[in-house]
Amino acid sequence: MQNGRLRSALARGRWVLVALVALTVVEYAVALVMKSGNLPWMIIMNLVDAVLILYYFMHIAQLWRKEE
Amino acid sequence: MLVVALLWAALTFVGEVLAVRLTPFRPAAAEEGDLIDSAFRSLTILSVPVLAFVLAVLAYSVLRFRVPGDPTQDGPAIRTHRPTVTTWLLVTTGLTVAVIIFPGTTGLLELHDRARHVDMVVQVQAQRYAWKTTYPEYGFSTWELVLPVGRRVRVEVTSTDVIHSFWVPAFRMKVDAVPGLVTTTVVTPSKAGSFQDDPDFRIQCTELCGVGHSVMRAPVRVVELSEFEAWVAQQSRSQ
Amino acid sequence: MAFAPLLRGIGFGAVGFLLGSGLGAIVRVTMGLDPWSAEALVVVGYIFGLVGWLLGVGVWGTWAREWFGLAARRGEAQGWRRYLRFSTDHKVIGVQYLVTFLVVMLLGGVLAVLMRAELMAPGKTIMTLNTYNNAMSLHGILMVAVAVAAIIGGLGNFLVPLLIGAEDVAFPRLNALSFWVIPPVAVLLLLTPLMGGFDSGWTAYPPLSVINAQGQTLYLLAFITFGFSSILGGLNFIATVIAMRAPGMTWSRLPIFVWSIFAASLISLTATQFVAFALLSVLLDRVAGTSFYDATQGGNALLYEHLFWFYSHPAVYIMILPAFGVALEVLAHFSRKPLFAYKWVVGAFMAVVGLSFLVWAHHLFTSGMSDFLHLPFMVTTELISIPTGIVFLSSLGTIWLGRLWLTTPMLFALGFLFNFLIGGITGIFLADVPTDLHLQDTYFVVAHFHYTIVGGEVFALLAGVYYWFPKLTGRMYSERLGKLHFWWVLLAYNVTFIPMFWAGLHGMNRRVADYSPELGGINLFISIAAFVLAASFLLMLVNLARAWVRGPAAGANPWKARTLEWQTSSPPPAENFPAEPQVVGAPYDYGVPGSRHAVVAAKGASEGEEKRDGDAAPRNQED
Amino acid sequence: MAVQPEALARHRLSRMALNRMGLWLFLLSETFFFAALISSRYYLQGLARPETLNQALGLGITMVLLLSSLSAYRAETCIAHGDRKGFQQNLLATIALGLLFVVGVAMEWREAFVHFPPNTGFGSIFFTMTGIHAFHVLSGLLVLTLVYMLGRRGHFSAGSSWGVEGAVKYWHFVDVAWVFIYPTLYLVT
Repeated sequence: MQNGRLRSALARGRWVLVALVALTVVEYAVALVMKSGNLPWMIIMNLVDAVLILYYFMHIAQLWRKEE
Repeated sequence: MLVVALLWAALTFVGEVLAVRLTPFRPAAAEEGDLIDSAFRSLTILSVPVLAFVLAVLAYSVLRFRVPGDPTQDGPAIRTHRPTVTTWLLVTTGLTVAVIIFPGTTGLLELHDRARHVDMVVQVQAQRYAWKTTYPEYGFSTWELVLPVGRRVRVEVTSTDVIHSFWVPAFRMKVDAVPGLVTTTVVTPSKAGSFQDDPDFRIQCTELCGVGHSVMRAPVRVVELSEFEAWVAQQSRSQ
Repeated sequence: MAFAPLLRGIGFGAVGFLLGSGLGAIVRVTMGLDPWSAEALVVVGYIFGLVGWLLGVGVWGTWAREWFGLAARRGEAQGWRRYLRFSTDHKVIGVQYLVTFLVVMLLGGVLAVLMRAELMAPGKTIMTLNTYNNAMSLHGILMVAVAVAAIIGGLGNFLVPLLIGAEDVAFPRLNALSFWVIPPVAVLLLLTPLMGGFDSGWTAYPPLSVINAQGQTLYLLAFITFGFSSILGGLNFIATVIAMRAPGMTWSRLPIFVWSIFAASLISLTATQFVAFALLSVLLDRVAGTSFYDATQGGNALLYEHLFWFYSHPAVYIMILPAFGVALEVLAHFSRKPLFAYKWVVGAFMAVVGLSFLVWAHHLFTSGMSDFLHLPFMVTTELISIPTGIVFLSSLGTIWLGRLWLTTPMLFALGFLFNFLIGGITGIFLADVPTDLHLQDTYFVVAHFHYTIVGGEVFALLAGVYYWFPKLTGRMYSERLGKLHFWWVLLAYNVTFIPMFWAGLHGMNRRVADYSPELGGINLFISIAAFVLAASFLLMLVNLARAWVRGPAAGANPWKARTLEWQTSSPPPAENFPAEPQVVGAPYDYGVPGSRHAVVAAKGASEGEEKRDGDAAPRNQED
Repeated sequence: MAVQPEALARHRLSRMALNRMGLWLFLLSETFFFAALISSRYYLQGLARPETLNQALGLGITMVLLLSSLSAYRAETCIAHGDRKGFQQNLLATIALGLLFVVGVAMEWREAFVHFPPNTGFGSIFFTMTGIHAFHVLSGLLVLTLVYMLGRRGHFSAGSSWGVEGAVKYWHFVDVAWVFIYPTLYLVT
């Protein structure tokens, strides 16, 4: 039971990393393709990156969740 | 209440008389300066009733509601009073919006408009601790600022070392001299005068620039157009 | 023995400084640079020295040992010795702040007297142009530090936990840390003359601050360190107010002073980082060879102005919001009426916090920034007068129909209203772009901000000091001397600063050691008035020092006030309250029959026996 | 009788929740510092960027830092579920990846010194931004190392792992900062 929870949490972490890496690769590709005006797209993708890390890695929801 | 109202009216009356009668500054020597002085006067006239209201309530309350010695009773339990709050908010918001529109935005737009078309350009270069003026149309430089009456001038200001600020008290206009940038201000001198007769006719540095900041001044002279042309001719010859 | 922590701090600090500067020299050698660069070595040495000082003065013993798995050492001294050590008691820290910044204020005042002496007559009077610029710059930063930290750090630390019924702040050790970085700041600033001083004013605009004497580097380090303290302080207050309130202390029952500290803390937590970076970028230009402000290399001095004012304008609300809090607190208790329009005031505080981040560029109207920025920043700046107006509404509504008890603190709170009114109204003239073009950087500005900060904040600070002095010390000052001090300060203050508006309009620009001869008369008048003003503070010192040593005992609640700090002994015990207070009502419900703010169980009688707040205050209804 | 700091937890929040809030407030504050840095880049340099910037290296160190966030997450998750071994291994991996990132930045600096030294417009911004970020990485590494040493001596368990949580949260924050810094320096046009 305990072990299963741990394993699913670790798996979630891996998926978050996959998403982050994928986003970074997309950013890089966008920068290669769009020679000008890519700033808004970068900001949007960065915000998605940040939300993923804040929510899944940093557990920001702890702040407003009631304490057990 | 009536006493406060009377006190307010009296204070406002006295204040407005003072505001209108006593001019707190010497006359400006540029059209833009007149605009700024009139904006200043409008703001003063608008401020007086506000100042008077708070003073009236403050003075009346202190005199009327003071209790000698230790208080033996509490005051009435008034937590808030909706009509008062609403009125207050409406009045303060109204005043703020009014001040933003006039003289703020109107003055700003007028100054902006004036900058669109100018009759001549003067370049001013600030350096520690002196002001060098260049007349690009005539191709010479000098260490005083000489301008003709009635011509609209764009002053292009820059600096060779640190930040200075170009200010001629008689014109009221001011703009910083920033290294690497050219900043501009527009003045239209409206009456003749010179530093010898009136210390307001000076370029004064107003941005702290080092040890000589307070003495970083240059004389300003406003002359009639014919005199200006003669001066230009003489300067061009001598250079 | 009492000085052991201080001596250890100084010793560790010295070792750290030598270590750091040695390390700096080694790095320079390995990079192929001349090892000797006073500024670079001072910077690295200072960083290590600061860490050494903090570890020595108490961080190691009470805190850092835990990071290495060792047990922290505890133990508080008694009596005056507490004030010389790394105490985590918020009351000790509050007094440390207050005394430190009172001394700093007097130092800044001495500099002001010297400056006014120089300005008594045109030409050279007592000092050279360069000395004047250095004295003026030092005066500026010392007083800004006082304005930022005296109320929040001093009164805030002492009172916020008491007012919300807590035993201490959320992070007591962090609180002690935020105080103990202040002495190095003071030392750095006072050492600046040894390295040529700094003549750039407290604003330190580059490129001047990049190319002037090496004292500037000490100034930059000092300000950055002070900012660090301010950030930690703000963080602590926010967490404390959110998490440490006693049961029943809902947000709508918070005393207004707590709200004001909370609001100011939101600004100091966040905006301070901008000034930290602004100062750091100047420091890097000086010692690390970057070119943020070298126009020939693509630098731009306006960047600094934007970064600097993004903090430094909100900083004036860090100064003034707690002053509003103190003034309203005092007005309510001494009018013996509920605080008028409490919820509107809270809303106004929050509106000021929000707007404070949107107004910075009004300091740049003449800077040459883009024209299109003028209008929006004029609008946001003038909008601030609406929430400020609510503070006046609340003040006037509170004293109206009250039973005004004109004690010294009440007089200072009323004086605050008068002065701040003038400060606020003249602010409109500066927010208005057309008039600002003339007034910017003149004595009109000097007069305006002294009206808001000295006439406003310092009057509120004095109101607070007199009001809470019995709580801080357990003793009562002389009301007679207190009132004399008030009238003296009020008159001398206004006589000093009103003429400055006039001088500014007549071509007196600011930060000058010399001026046009025709301004001699008004300056002589201002100087004499300033000397009279300065002398008044000696009266306060005498009054408070004498009262602290042998004033009459004040008792727990000399003002018969309802809020929680008065429901415990004076000075309060280490744990603040004999038992955890239960908050059951609003803090200012004077005149409401049968109302109470909080219930504090008496010592040793947790059940049954209760002490009602403000019992001494009769609450008969007149009408 | 002095008040012990630990004795203060009995109010509405536990000591742990209080610490957590304090850390988040600190990170909020730090966000403003990085915001100042990033806005300075646009103010001074607009969208300009030298062609000599090593794009491959930039992408590489970004990936390393993202990977270190995963191992940090794993370390925290492991200790929260009582898996000490996983905790220690992942922490060590995080430290190693962090060091690798620092090495990457150092290599980047060597090249940058040649192409756009600190006394040029872009160089000022580049060295300041990467330098300040690297300073955060190094302080994060210091904290992670302390946590690792304490962990080896048996500190932390499933119910008491604030030290780990705090260090890891800080580490993630350093990652978030880089997520914004990376495109600001390398990608935007």
